[in-house]
Amino acid sequence: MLDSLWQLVSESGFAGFFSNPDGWRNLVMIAVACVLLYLGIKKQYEPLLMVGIAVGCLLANVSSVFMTADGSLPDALYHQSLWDDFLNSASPYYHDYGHILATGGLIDILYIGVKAGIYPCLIFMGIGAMTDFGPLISNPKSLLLGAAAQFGVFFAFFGANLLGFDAQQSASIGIIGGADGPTAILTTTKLAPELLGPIAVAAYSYMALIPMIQPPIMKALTTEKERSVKMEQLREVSKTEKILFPIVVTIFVVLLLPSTAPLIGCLMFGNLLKETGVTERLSDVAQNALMNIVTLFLGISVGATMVGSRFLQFDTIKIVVLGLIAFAFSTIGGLLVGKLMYKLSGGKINPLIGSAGVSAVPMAARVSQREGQKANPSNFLLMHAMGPNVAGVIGSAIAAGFLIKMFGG
Amino acid sequence: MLDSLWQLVSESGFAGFFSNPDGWRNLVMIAVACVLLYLGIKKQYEPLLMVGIAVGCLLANVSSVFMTADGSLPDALYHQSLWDDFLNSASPYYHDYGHILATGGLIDILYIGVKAGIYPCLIFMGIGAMTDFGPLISNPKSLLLGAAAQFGVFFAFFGANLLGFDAQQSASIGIIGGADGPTAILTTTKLAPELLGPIAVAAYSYMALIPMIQPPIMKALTTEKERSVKMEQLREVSKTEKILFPIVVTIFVVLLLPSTAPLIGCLMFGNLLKETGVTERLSDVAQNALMNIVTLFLGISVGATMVGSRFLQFDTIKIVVLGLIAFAFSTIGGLLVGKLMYKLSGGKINPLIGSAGVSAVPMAARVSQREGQKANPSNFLLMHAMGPNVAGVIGSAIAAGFLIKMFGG
Amino acid sequence: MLDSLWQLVSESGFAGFFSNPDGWRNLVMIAVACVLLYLGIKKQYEPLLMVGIAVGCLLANVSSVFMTADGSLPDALYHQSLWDDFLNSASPYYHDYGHILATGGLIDILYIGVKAGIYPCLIFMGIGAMTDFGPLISNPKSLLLGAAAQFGVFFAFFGANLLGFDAQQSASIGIIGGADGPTAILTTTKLAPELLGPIAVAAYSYMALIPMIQPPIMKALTTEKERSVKMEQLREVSKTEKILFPIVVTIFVVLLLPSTAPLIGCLMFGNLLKETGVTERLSDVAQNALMNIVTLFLGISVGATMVGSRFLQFDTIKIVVLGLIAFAFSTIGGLLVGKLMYKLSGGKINPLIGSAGVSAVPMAARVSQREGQKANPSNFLLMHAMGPNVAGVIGSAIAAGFLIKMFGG
Amino acid sequence: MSFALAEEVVSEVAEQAADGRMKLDVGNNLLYAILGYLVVFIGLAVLMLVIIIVGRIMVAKMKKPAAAPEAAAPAAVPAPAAKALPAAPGAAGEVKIYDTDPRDAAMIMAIVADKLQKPLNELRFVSIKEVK
Amino acid sequence: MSFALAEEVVSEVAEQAADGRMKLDVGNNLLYAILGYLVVFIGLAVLMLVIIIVGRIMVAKMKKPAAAPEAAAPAAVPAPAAKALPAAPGAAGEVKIYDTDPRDAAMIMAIVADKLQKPLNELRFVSIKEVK
Amino acid sequence: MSFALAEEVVSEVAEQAADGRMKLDVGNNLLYAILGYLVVFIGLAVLMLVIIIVGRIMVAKMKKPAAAPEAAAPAAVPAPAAKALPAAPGAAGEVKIYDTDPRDAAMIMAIVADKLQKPLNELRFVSIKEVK
Ligand code: NA
Ligand code: NA
Ligand code: NA
Repeated sequence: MLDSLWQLVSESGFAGFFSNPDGWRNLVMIAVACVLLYLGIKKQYEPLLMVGIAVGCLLANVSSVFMTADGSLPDALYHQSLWDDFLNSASPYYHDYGHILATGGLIDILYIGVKAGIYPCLIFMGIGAMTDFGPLISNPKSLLLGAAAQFGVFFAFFGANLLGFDAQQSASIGIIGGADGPTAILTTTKLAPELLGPIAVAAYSYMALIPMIQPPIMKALTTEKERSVKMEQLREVSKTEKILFPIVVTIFVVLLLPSTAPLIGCLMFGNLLKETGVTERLSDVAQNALMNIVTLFLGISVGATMVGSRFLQFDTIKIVVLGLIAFAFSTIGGLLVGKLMYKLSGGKINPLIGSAGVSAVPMAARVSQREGQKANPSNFLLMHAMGPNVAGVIGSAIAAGFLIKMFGG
Repeated sequence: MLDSLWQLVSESGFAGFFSNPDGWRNLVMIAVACVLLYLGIKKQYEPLLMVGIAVGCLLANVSSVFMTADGSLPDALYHQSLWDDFLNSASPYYHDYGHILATGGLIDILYIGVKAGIYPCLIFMGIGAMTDFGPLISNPKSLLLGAAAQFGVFFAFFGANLLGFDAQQSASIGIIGGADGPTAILTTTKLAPELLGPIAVAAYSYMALIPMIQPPIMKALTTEKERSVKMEQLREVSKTEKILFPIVVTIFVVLLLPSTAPLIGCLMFGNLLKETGVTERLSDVAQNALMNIVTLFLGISVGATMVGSRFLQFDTIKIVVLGLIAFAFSTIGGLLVGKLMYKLSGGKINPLIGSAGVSAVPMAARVSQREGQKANPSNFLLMHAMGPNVAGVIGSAIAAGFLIKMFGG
Repeated sequence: MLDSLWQLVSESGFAGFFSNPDGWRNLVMIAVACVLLYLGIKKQYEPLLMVGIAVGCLLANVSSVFMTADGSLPDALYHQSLWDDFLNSASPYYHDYGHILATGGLIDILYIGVKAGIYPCLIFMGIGAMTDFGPLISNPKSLLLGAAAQFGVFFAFFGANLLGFDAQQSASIGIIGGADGPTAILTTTKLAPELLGPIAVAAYSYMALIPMIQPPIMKALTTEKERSVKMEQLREVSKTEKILFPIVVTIFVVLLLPSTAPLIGCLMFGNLLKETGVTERLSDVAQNALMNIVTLFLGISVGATMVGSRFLQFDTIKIVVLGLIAFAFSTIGGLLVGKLMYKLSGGKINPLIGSAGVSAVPMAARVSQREGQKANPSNFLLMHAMGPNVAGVIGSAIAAGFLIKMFGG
Repeated sequence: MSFALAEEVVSEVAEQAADGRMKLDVGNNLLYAILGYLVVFIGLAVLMLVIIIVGRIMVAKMKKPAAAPEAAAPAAVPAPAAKALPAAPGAAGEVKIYDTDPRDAAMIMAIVADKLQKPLNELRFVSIKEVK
Repeated sequence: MSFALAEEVVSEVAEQAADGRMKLDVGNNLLYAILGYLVVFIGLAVLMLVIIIVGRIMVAKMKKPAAAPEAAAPAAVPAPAAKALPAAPGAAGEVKIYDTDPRDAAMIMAIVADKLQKPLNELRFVSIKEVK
Repeated sequence: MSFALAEEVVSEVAEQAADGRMKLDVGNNLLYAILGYLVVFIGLAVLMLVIIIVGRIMVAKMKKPAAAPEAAAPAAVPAPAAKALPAAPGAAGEVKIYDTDPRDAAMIMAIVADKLQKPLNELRFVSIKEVK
């Protein structure tokens, strides 16, 4: 009986730290998971995703510590090797979801929704149902700011290539600058799934850090006079325009760049459900029950990809740095085009609304509002910044569509 | 770089209108989608389904415009050819859901729930949880009216066969006369999936048009005196009877015709959850979160089947006409048996409640109420019409079971 | 036409009672389903699960009565033979979920979530989000009572082996004594799926019967003096401790016994979502919409496994008896260690809280409270009993992990 | 008729395409249509009989302990009137009145609106439900 | 004992069927039962130690900024009493009282009922939640 | 430039690994970066034009039946201010104010709290929605 107990002990995770050559990596990743929990819970960095990602990372690593003599992980909730086989066209299990379902752990099964690209799209549907495009419709020039603020995407793409990442990885790293979690996750899943963990963590972290990242750049690039500009009130937008908007955007953007269809299609479908006035049940479920369920599954699945060694590489540090550069240069891009508009409009447009083009709705717009009010206490930029802010969501979806088109299989 | 941009332009959907031989069909279908949106949003034709169907149609067509030189649709959200392979026993991908998941677009994946017959059943569960069979239990003769009002199903089936449709297609067209969306979708998916789009659109449209379709027929077939009949109050139904009802119906109807099991089973399960008094959590989720999620997925999936050319055929017009005939003759069937009951009961039964047997709960019952009140302002037929109305749901499920039994693989 | 009608009659379920050699078994199982409905609805034995199980049993049997000449069940909602093939490594459909999806009935498809182990885990997530571990944190000794009350699990395991069940079946029967539905279902699915129906029914029935099973044992094993002990108030637990608890438990328990990862991981993830204070949306969806949807699917799927003959065996009676023994001996184990603590603490600990260690949250704790108050009307044991009560959930998850580790493929 | 029919069935099966699709001649077409309508009638008629029998039993059971309640029954009828209108999918934006007399519901809404000093059309009642 | 056991394990594996099913002899049966119970005890005992240690650290931390709060602690206990009763699946029809003293909840319900001039049992409270 | 580019594209494809991964040289790297940024600009500029055109049409349509409403428009702006703040995922614990002026919402909450004689921070408003 002592022998049996000993056998059990030798198959526990504690023993695994010694027998499993990657055991120490799991241990480090458990510590990383605790840091992410701290960021999510105490620092409130996008907690709805961050807590899920952290728990996914924790569960995947804790359950992977014990390895049998032949190298299999019988109790793991997530198996990296299953997914490597899934993507390897030489494997008998290439593209075989049935094999995942039949032999995978719990998180392997939940991860199917990430791999098939369903979760990010459904979350985008919920975001669409929560978003009011009114400020954008009443001021369509906002779209140019939303485009300008994708600068960091392509700047970081360029930098990542220079640093030795391949094109697919560079595209995935660049899209961090889009400041849109689901877009970044979908793009990375399609182009460079091995980077999913660090890219998702970086994207959500920097989105939470927008109020710290943007203000110094905003002050450096704009003058006090520019920041003081009060903008004139937006025209009211009719219900019909709000209904037409998602339909028109779907048709034009998808025709222009068909690879944007999943993201733009879902975003606009959600928005249409919100605006029709006769589909409230669907709009409600898209932004509540369905979105919450999917967020739960997405977080834990994405977190689980940070099992073992892949996160613990010098590349991860590069990604973190490039992600910050992407955010900063997206902000710069938005501000510079904002300044150009200030000039062209004869001082009617406050360039601060340009930085809101990075999306990260509605935080970036709130930052514009706050900085504007610091320069001129009677300034009320929030609604004007919401235009570029929601345009940035469309902008990064287009950027993602372009990158997927160019570098997707 | 201009070359690269040009390449991108040549792979956009706009270019596809010229390069893709079916491109113009997609364009026409985009217009059809806009018409469906108009019907759903402005005319409020069953908007919860119609908006989803329209968006599914829009997204499928917009994303299918660009076609590569070898005829594949890399960016399409729905691929008709995948599903043709799925149904073709000579294809290597025959009945291969894994292939769909691994290579399909977003809507292909959502469509799995239609193909596997899950969505219509789950919606029926929600409908069961929303339906009070009390008026039917207190007046079981209503069931005969619910049976009578399936006349149009078989009349249109007969007509469709005569017009050259095959038996499976005719059965699917006939079931439009059942005035029950999920029943029509399930039947068509099993028998003639190529007609899913037009049949779903016709079924939901005519359900919304019940207040226009039925009154002229009702006036033509009944006399003022018949319409003025006031019916005596229904007996109260005990909680125990309401609990026993779904159990008894499940056992008898499914034993009688086992192919009705999915529809009748789910309808009655939902109703049981409503009536027990101890499963409110489940009843609530069946009629809200779950039903709304499934409605969302069902609408968009069904709409996507209207991609390209299949909708743009003379057959579609025939279906639309036959669907209207089915609705009209179901109404006639219900009214005639209603008149028979009026005679047999010595004038105690108002024949107007017969037309409510087409289901389309609760609209058809409201129409009976309204017409009854026009003839006799003190007339209150609503509760009496609810009996045939909910009986019609069971009736068309039985009709569907019969047709699936006879013509299903 | 009469011939055709006759053919239809001969293919109805009614005829099946005669032609199908197992038809009478289906008939008996329909009666069993009605008894289960009575227990669930009138006696309120865990109705959320029991009604679903009963309906699953009803639908599976009613739809399986008609059998074709070659022995297939064309209209069945659940096909036992499909799942036998799925588990048979010699079958071409071994581990082939695609085959299930393509050819199965509605409940076969819902059953995939049971087979893949998803439903029990998601329900555990919801339970975690509903559970307050505060009383356990403030009195960690409760954990020993939660361990003690797993006595019945291993006692019944021992007994079942003696009665001729194999090790896997014995483990599944033993886990009934854990008094935890999802744990019992997950364990049985992995070890002895052929016993899923009776084990689930026994587990949920006895959980509902806790207020009848436990009091006589409690009175027999404790003295009036012991039962009168008033315990001192628990210290307040800080929010930080409550947040740390699920993280710490996950790390230590899963490392100790990696096979507990799915159950402990989900339970603690749910609890973490509840305690963070920043993930209320996720906690809400885990304990409401998601849990209710999964409960709906789980009940009906588990019930469907009671199709035909497998339930109607002498073994079922043995299981029912062994399940009762398991519950009784779990109670005894908890009480005896409670008495030991009473001795060791110098009479400060009321042994009645030991019986709450069987879990069945919160009923077992309420029973402890009631018996304590009978002995001493000023006694308020509820909070003290909640500690062992929630510890029992963790305890039976560990017991399940042990059994799965030892006897799982 | 029966023999002829049997032959019909055979020949029809011969016409069945590889994918299971059938073309029906006029005779079979009519046959199936009538047969189907008949099956629906038989099914619902059987159900009617079952429900009538169950109902008789229930009413008989209820008669014994119920003499006074019978007088109250007519007054209770308006309530089912409300019950029987399940919220149609299209009615999502309206207040769901579960098992509640609509007059009561209207009263509740009016009282709340009055108490809150807000016009009724600016408040949203998601559901009103009578607890039994 | 250990050598005998090792042989036991070997022979037992030999008995394992093709589908992984095992038949245990009495000795192994008892062994597994005891071992399992032991593992559960060890697991929860380890957990107990960890929680005691974490708890000591937390209490030590809290002691510093907390002198007055300690006096308030006993009064706060009834509230956790309410909290600790998670709504069992079977309690679906009842009002969910999140983090709220049941007495407060009862008061809120009484007040609302009074204001609306409706008997309490005709109103449905889905949930009452104290905002922190 | 165009011919050189065409060659670039060819050589780059040659560099593509079996799994579809590519390594870009500096020229292609820059090319793709600029091209991508350009595509985003073109896409959103086209969209801008479309929306401006649709907006012009809508405004023209609205002008006819609207002379007085125009005066009311500025007053209505604070309301969109509230609308335009979609509840961020992180804001789950807060009250959702659908299409309602925050001042109105605050008033409603104050009135209800007063009527119920409870401090406002002990009540939980899940959502306030103006019915249109
Ligand atoms: Na963006
Ligand atoms: Na019908
Ligand atoms: Na337990």
